Amino acid sequence: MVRVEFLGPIQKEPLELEINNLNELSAVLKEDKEVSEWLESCAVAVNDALVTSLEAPLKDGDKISLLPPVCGG
Amino acid sequence: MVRVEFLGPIQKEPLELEINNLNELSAVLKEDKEVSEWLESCAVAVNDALVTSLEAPLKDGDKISLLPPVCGG
Amino acid sequence: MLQLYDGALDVPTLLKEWHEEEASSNYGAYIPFVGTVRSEDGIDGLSFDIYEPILNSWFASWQKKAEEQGAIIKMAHSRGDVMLHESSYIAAVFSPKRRVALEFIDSFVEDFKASAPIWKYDLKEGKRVYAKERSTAIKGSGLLA
Amino acid sequence: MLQLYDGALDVPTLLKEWHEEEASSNYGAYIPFVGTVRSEDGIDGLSFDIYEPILNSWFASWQKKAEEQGAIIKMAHSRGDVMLHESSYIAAVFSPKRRVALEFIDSFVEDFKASAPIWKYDLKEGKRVYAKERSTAIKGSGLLA
Repeated sequence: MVRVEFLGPIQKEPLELEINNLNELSAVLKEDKEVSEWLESCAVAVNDALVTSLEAPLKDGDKISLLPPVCGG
Repeated sequence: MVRVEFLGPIQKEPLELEINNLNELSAVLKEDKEVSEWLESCAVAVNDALVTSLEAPLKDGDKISLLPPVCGG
Repeated sequence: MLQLYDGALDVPTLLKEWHEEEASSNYGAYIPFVGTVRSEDGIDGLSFDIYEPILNSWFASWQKKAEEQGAIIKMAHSRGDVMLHESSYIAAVFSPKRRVALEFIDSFVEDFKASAPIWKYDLKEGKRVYAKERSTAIKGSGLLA
Repeated sequence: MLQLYDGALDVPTLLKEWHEEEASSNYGAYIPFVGTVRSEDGIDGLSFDIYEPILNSWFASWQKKAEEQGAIIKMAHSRGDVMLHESSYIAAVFSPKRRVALEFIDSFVEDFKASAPIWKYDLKEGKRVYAKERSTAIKGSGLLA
């Protein structure tokens, strides 16, 4: 089971999912109307480290975060 | 009569000279052992405006300043 | 050093404290950057969300870069609401050398704008509206699309 | 605004006063540059001579450049002796825009170093020694050589 959190302006409660990698997460979120429009502009972190590949395996207890476009300052 | 002032580290009292342009000043200062070594590295101002030509005429009462290398801050 | 505050920053106090902290560290240059909420588009202020775990690791990577150049960085940012003419952001670099300090504050502030996990909202007529048009997708975004 | 002081600058007070002066001017970015005397080569401090008439006109030309970009600049500098870890120089830019402010403080400080009619001396064993090696000939120098 992994936990998926949506940060900043994405108004969505966290999900708990049984998935093995980010490819599977992509498939799930593309079907989710609240989130699908955000995917193009979101960065992804696994356990608070930004990732650049869909292939890294996920393990039980991992935390995945979706980060929409930022504007600090 | 013009007045020539030596700024910053040039340890020299002002001069009062009867000259008509900066070419004449150059000739005078090249003969002055206290100043001649500074000429290569000095900028020149007439009445507190930096000048880039020797030709501009000088008039009675003008103030000429020699500015050696700077280091503010 | 990274400091987060609820609401507006106390600019004079932070600038003073940071200056005092490094008063005998033998740095020749201290350059703070202070960001203040401007009145435009009829906003009453701005509001900020911060995701601290990733902000902390982003900041730590810049601290390391600074250290490699003999410099240090400090940063403060607001959480929640910051009204017009109040300040929400201060970044500062201390360095032995002027050129290092001038270049570092520039690249640090620009990467902050592009990468720090902070989200900005306009406060307008009692609502909190995501500043989508002024926001920047983090490098590598779109992985799941 | 250009302010000259005998001896070291009161950094926190100046940074605070300048911030307050522009608190409601609607500038989004405030970047001060603070220059502090470093301990090196066994000096006890630095000492400065300033030629004010030309410093004033140099500063006025930069104020005009700032104005053309919707920005303003402020500067303070010491006359006479400034000891180790004391500050002798503060320059600051206020601008509506971050990029303008970051680029302006850089070019202003660099031109200050190259052009402002200020002479620096090391204070060493009770003597005042012209910092010749660290000084820069003003553009156009050598006219009389």
